[in-house]
Amino acid sequence: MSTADTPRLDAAALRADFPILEQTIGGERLVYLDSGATSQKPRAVIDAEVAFLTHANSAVHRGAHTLAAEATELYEDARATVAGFVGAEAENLVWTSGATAALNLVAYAIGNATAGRGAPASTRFALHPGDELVVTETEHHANLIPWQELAARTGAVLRHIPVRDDGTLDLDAAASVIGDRTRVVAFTHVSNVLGIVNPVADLVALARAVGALTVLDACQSAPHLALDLPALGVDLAAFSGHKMLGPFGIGALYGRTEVLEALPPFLTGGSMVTTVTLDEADFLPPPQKFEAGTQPVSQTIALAEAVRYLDRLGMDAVHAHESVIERRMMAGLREIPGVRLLGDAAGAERVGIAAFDVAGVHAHDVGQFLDARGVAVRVGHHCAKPLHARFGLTASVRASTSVFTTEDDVDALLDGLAGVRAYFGVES
Amino acid sequence: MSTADTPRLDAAALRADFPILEQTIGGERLVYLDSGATSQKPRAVIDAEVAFLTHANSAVHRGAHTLAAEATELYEDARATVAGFVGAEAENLVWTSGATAALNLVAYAIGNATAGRGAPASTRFALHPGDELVVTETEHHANLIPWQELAARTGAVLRHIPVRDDGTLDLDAAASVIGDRTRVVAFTHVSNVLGIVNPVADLVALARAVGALTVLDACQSAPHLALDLPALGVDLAAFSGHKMLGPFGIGALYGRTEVLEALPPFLTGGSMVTTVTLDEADFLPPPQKFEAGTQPVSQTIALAEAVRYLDRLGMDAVHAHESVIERRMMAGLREIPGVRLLGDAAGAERVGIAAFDVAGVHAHDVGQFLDARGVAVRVGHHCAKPLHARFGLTASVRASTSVFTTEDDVDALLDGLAGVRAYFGVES
Amino acid sequence: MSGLDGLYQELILDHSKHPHGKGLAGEEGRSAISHQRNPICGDEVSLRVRLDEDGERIRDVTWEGAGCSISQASASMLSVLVADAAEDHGGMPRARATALIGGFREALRSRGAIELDEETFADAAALSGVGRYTARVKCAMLAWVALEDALARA
Amino acid sequence: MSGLDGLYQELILDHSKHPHGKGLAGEEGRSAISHQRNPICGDEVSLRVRLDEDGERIRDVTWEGAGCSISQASASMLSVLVADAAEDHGGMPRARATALIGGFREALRSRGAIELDEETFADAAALSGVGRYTARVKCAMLAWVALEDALARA
Ligand SMILES: Cc1ncc(COP(=O)(O)O)c(C=O)c1O
Ligand SMILES: Cc1ncc(COP(=O)(O)O)c(C=O)c1O
Repeated sequence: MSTADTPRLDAAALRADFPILEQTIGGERLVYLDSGATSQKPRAVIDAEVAFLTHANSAVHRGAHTLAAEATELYEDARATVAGFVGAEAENLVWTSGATAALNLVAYAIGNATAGRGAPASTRFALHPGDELVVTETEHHANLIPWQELAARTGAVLRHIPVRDDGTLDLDAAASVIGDRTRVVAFTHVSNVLGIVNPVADLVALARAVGALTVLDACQSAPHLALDLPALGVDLAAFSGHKMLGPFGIGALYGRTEVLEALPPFLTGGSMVTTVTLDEADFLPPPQKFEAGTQPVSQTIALAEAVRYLDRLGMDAVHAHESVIERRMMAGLREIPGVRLLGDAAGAERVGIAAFDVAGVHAHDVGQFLDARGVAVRVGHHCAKPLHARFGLTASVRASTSVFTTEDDVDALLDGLAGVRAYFGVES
Repeated sequence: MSTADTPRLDAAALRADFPILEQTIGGERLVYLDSGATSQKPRAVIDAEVAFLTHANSAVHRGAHTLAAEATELYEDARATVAGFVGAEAENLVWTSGATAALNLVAYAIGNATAGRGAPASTRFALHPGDELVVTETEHHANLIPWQELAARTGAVLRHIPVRDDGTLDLDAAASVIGDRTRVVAFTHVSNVLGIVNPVADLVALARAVGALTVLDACQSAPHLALDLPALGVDLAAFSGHKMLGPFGIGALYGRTEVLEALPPFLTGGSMVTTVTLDEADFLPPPQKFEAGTQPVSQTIALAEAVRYLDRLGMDAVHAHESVIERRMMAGLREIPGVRLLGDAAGAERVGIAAFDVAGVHAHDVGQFLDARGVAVRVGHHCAKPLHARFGLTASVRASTSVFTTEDDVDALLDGLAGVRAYFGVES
Repeated sequence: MSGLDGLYQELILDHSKHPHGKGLAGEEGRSAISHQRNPICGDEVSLRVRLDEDGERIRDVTWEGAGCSISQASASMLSVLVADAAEDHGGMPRARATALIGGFREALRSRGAIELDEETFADAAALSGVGRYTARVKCAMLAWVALEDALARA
Repeated sequence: MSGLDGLYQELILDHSKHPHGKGLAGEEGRSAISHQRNPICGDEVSLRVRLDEDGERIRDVTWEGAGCSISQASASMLSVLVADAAEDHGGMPRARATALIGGFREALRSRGAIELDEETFADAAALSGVGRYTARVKCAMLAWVALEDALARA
């Protein structure tokens, strides 16, 4: 889309929608650059949850009284709204408590298929010793350790697609890692450290060619890019509400119909069954099959409000705005002596995430120094230890944007960083 | 405690704390008798969550900026508060998304131990073909199906302790069901259908005698009784926040230290690891070991506020009040022609839950009829199908109380029921 | 008619107390059976459809089941609807049944916006009010879904 | 002193730039090593304690590690504290070390309520300010926990 066509977004004005931004941190204006960890919530989202709790609060799918019926309608409407936001139908969206839970769901469901559970169709997911699971070196621990554990439980082998020095995936290597033994290819859409958008179409093509299941971690794309998961062609995808202006405790697993139908259930309990005897249970069709127990109803409703908020802004406008911010941020960071950007691939498609190392000053100290100026960034390995090891680091500093991030915010970050090495007595 | 000593509770006054109760349902005062499914939230709980979201919202255990540090403190304080509410130390309380997730955690962790995962100490949990898991006939599906699935995956055998006609557990049978092969005894503290308090001490003694692990479903006791889980002597216990005036999406697993230390992890991902390479991960000690991914921080804080609210009332006062209500309700129900109570054991210790059948009128119709009078009850099998089958039913009507339930509420229920059979043309 | 009496119309209570077509007919000629269950309340219906030889017209619909007055009345009304067509025209055409099921579903899911037409749906038109009670729509649909399923197998 | 300068006192920055006791001494005589890691930021310290023959007095504490200025300074200050005691009295008694670790932990966990006494903690007293930054307490504790652990094994 050309810039002329792209709707504009007035980030400075949007700040007023986010009550937490009215705060000062030690007297300084709050510059929140940690949306990659969790986003702040606009008033509309908070209000939607409170309105539900004070007017319709009830468990869903379980009763006939007025509140229960109203809650059930709101809950299913929320499902359709959030599914629509990622281009999907309601029946392809499973509520989970977050992306970690969604990715574990997939790994455990495959483990259950391997143990002979599920419909006859589940056998297609059963793993055999020597079968391979493929991830990338850029994965968040949430899309890595569940596969390590699945491999360990089943005798499958975990392999990985390496990352190049510039932060892009090595697609040549991918073509040789993904092969006849590959059963699952799980990869992130956008690295939560590098901010680089991975080539989904290429990876899906490689996986499809060998009949492997594709699992997309959409945690860092859903808040920043217009998504059409069916068009991306992945079998399954996970994302978290709290990273996209919604509440904690809610996320989703998207799945293609035949995949969700064939996968065995993961969590079991109430509201996901048809008949139950003391000895065995039969399960509802998806998505209910995967939604055991009382659902986080108020959170689904708040998340629906969050995606309506994003939809009103327009995801193209969000992405265009965040790209402007990201480019200013990256350009500014490149110019600060001693700052080394992680994954600074020329011309890569990116979201507003920048991770970097400051020579001679530990990430924790950089973060503390910035915090004293009201600038909130994340420091550490951002749950991507292997990727940090790849770049020879144990920790980095990460600044990440949201719809309300302004150029002033970026400048506050850059101004702060300009002084950090001097403060800690490191010659430049 | 004698009635003279018991602090009193003014339920009618408490109604003002619950904004949702200001509503009318089709012009009628809302008589909410469905707290067994999910409780309503006092204003203090809603406000606590909003205050967090607008002042300290951040991910926890991951950063050094002011909001993150504040959120982490509030989160860990909440853990200590909720742990204290059930008589436990903070390190013995694992946050989960709810009781269903907590019970699945235990069943899957045992499955993982069986697959050779976890510390050397985990082998004590490994199941072998012929090992037995024991539940009761009164279980909610959440404490039944995870064990069915674990049995099916491992070759263990699932057995059950039967319930007597009066709703009490058959302890003689329990003594013969629990034997040398028993590895786990999982049972509910209070049945969510019958409201009867099960004899925890007897079951723990039987399980201990054979070295079996005990798992208590405390969903329906935590909101109504003063709990001291360590004193009850169970190894593990689960409960849900949304049933005890707290929000959806948060619950807890209590565990004895050595049990939590020895159990392998369940969900894996960020924030629960020490070192991670592309090939393997090491895990933090409990409770973090079980808390993968971004935690529902705002919900933990709201749940802490809920238990502070209950603590201010005093759980002895809560129980005393609900007992008065329960006795009035049971007595009234016994007198309505055609009403059959489920589990009406003489002299049983109970909480404020009454389930019943109305001869000739389907539970759904009873519920609808009551709803038209503003009385919200639950109809169906309440996720306890085997127990309903035991009583020859597929569905029943359930009325359940909370701290704000008044004698007027009970009378509204009883008045409504008095007319239900005539309305549906059933001769009495 | 509003409120409870709009849902439980006299006709509905009558059908539920004195149901038509209850008791499964024998498996004679071309026929198929479908079992449907509402997982929320445990209501079930087993419904048998019997067709003429070339499978084009429905001879009758019989059923067995336990459930709330809405689900029982709905099954009974469906049975009558088919029986009347059989009397008048030697059986309800398959396509007509499919259209009726579709129309019924649409009305019930309309949250009260669409009224069922008495001319077309006969007694079953009294179930229009169920649309306003979303939690009860499944009860009313149970037998109709069973017929749809049975027809697909017959 | 408040704000950032209350946390990063001159003394702390000095120690972190010119750390004492850095570089593990040889495994001579009675000694034990402990590796500690802060899982949040990945900081690590390996610390060796060497004792006199009867295991009652600490001869020295040496360490190796990477981390933030707080964790580095804290390890350095701990090393100096032990070294001074060794010079003055032929080694810090084990019990004294345990008491110091306990006192240090208590002050750091007090959220700023307890100030570390310079007389007792020497340069490490400058770490008092860390207590107000709960996220940094683990950084300051790292070497001290390592000493506690090493002593338990020695
Ligand atoms: C006795 C009992 N156990 C377990 C559960 C499951 O709890 P949740 O649905 O909150 O996970 C419930 C409530 O639904 C219950 O009443
Ligand atoms: C790329 C990526 N994947 C997965 C996750 C895990 O999401 P959550 O912690 O919300 O479960 C995160 C965020 O923590 C992430 O950034």
